[in-house]
Amino acid sequence: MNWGSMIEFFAMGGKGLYVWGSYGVTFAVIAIEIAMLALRRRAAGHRA
Amino acid sequence: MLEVSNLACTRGERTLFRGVSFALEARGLLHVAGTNGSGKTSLLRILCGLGAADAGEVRWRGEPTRALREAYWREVVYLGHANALKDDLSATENLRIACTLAGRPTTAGAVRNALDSFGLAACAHLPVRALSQGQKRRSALARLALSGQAPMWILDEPFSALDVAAVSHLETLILAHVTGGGNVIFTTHQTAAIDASITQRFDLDAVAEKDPC
Amino acid sequence: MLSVMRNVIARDLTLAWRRRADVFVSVLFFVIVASLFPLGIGPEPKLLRVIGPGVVWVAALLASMLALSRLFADDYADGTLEQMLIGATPLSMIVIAKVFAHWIAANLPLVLIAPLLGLQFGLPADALAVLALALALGTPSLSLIGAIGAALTLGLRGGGVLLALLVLPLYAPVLILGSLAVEATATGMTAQPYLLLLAAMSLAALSLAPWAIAAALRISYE
Amino acid sequence: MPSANLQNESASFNWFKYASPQAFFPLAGAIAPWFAAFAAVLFVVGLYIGFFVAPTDAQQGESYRIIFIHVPAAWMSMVIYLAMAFWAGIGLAFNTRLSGMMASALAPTGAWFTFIALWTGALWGRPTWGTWWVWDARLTSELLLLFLYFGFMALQAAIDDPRRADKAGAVLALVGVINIPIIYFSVQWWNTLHQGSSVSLKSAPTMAATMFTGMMVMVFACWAYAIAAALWRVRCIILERELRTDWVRAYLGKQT
Repeated sequence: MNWGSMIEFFAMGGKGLYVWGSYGVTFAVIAIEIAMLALRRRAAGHRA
Repeated sequence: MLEVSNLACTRGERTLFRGVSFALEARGLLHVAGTNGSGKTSLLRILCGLGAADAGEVRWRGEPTRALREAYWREVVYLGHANALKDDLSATENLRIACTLAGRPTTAGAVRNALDSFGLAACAHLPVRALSQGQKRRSALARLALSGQAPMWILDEPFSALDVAAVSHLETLILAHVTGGGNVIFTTHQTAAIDASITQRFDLDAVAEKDPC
Repeated sequence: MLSVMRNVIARDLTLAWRRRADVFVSVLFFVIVASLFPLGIGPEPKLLRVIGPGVVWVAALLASMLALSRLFADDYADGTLEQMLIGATPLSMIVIAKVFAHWIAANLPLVLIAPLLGLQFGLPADALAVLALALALGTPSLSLIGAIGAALTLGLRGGGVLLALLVLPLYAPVLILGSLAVEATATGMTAQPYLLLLAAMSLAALSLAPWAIAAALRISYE
Repeated sequence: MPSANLQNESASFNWFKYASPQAFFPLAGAIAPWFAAFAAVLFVVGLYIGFFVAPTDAQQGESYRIIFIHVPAAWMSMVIYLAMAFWAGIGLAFNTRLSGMMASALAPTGAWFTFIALWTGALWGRPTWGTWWVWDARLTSELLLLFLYFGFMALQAAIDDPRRADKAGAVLALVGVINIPIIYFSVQWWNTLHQGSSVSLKSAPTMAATMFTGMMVMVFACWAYAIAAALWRVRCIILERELRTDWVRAYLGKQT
């Protein structure tokens, strides 16, 4: 296990901003894409 | 010569027509009738290979036109609503280029006679943009006078915007072409344009089921 | 077949000649865009010499793209393009003739003017010669690839900007190689490999693009 | 209009039945959730390996861990464009509507992955080279790939008739796929000739075994996710385009 504690884990060796910036945006993108898919699916349903 | 089997065409959401079938033998003269929006223009464009049908097939001398391509197009003259004339070129230049493109290069004399026959002798060398709508239509139709060898003529509302003299001249041209062994498919809204006795009539509204527009 | 192509080329060139103003407009656009950069970057000669090749190439690229939207649009509007689609000659041959005529009317003037612009950026004489040569070798593939975009966006609203979005990423290789050729000459190295590559790309485009352009035109008409 | 002429009567499974949107719709609905679940599991496993098993990198310290999302995203952006061009080519050749829909369904997911690759590439460059944007050969070609995706989507959006949009997009995708290697190599020359290869985003120097497995798990996670997203989107496209058909009305009638 690389990290002693949670704080150390989030600090990420001083580079937390970049690592969590990358992963945060990645999961935001995935969430946005799934949300857009759901919206589009409902819109297609209503237009019948 | 031309067989059409259960042609279907949809534009966007709407089915224009379905199950359109007919055949046209040599010396065939076919008047495609139908109200506005019944798909006359789309049908003609599919017949000449410009548009694509959703179903069905068009065969020329037994071969599907989709496979024949240039061999079929060399034998077809299509005139749509657009006059296919360049405004910056004169009627003479336009006609000469149109014939070369169609694979039937002509001489200057033949071009002059064709334009004369449509009463365009005076303005043959003016740029087309200087001509009136009727004159433009006539210079577009002038290519028919030079398309004797092309067996199949497909004309979309050829009589529109024409004066009486031009209508009768066009009628004689069409009849001469048909008696000479060619075929003509045309649409028109003028009833008295061509005497109905020798014309096959195909009414798009009656035959094909379609979605209400 | 060749006579038809000759006729189409003659037709398009007479049309371009009768509308000479359009040719001057795209050349003026080329000159103005290239002249704006020093205003933005400053007159310092050493710096201008470094950015010169790139600036002239980007300006030439934009000017040639400006003229593209008219390649098929006029013929589409007045119905002559329709007749070409059902002509006796294969469409890809007619397309080659049209793009060649377009290249002469729109891109050749740029190739001739470019050395003058190069002077503005203080490029040495041999670099100017290579600039014109690189443009002459590179612009055919610009016209051919651009013609694919023009055919795809035929009759669409917002065609000009959409055409730029489709075509500019595909122009990147020509831009890179063209600027490298001029920069190599300006810094005393040989530009031969880049010129050969530009010529190769134009030949590849000449052999592949006409099919795609013809297909795109037919799609636009279906 | 399924290409029924290839239908064989034998009991063997007939793939062409699924060429029609109506038959493919329920199939996509059935397998998409499995791929989504599979992706979720793989993401968790991949991240666990990436953060808790893979050791700290000697030179770059912890910032190298961005590689576990950057490289898979970059690969996916390329693979999805190739898949898009593949379906586009099939759609053009066989005139099957479903292939065109599949290409349109893949484009947004591909564009998102390209964006992620660029974003994570920039965030990785910052601690390593001190600049947000590194004109590295791979990142620059990713940027051009993003423009190709936008061009494809913009062209399809500008055309109303779905059939023309599919075919026009197909031609653009095929022209794009031919140009991608050309773009990549010319950018490579451009990068090495202008600055020499000093500033380039080398992947982590010596890939320890666990680093590699972590990355590969993430690659498969991205694959599964992309397939699930594309299948969901293709279902939406099928509903939008087949709105007039009675099977869609029946399906939606039952739904709402």
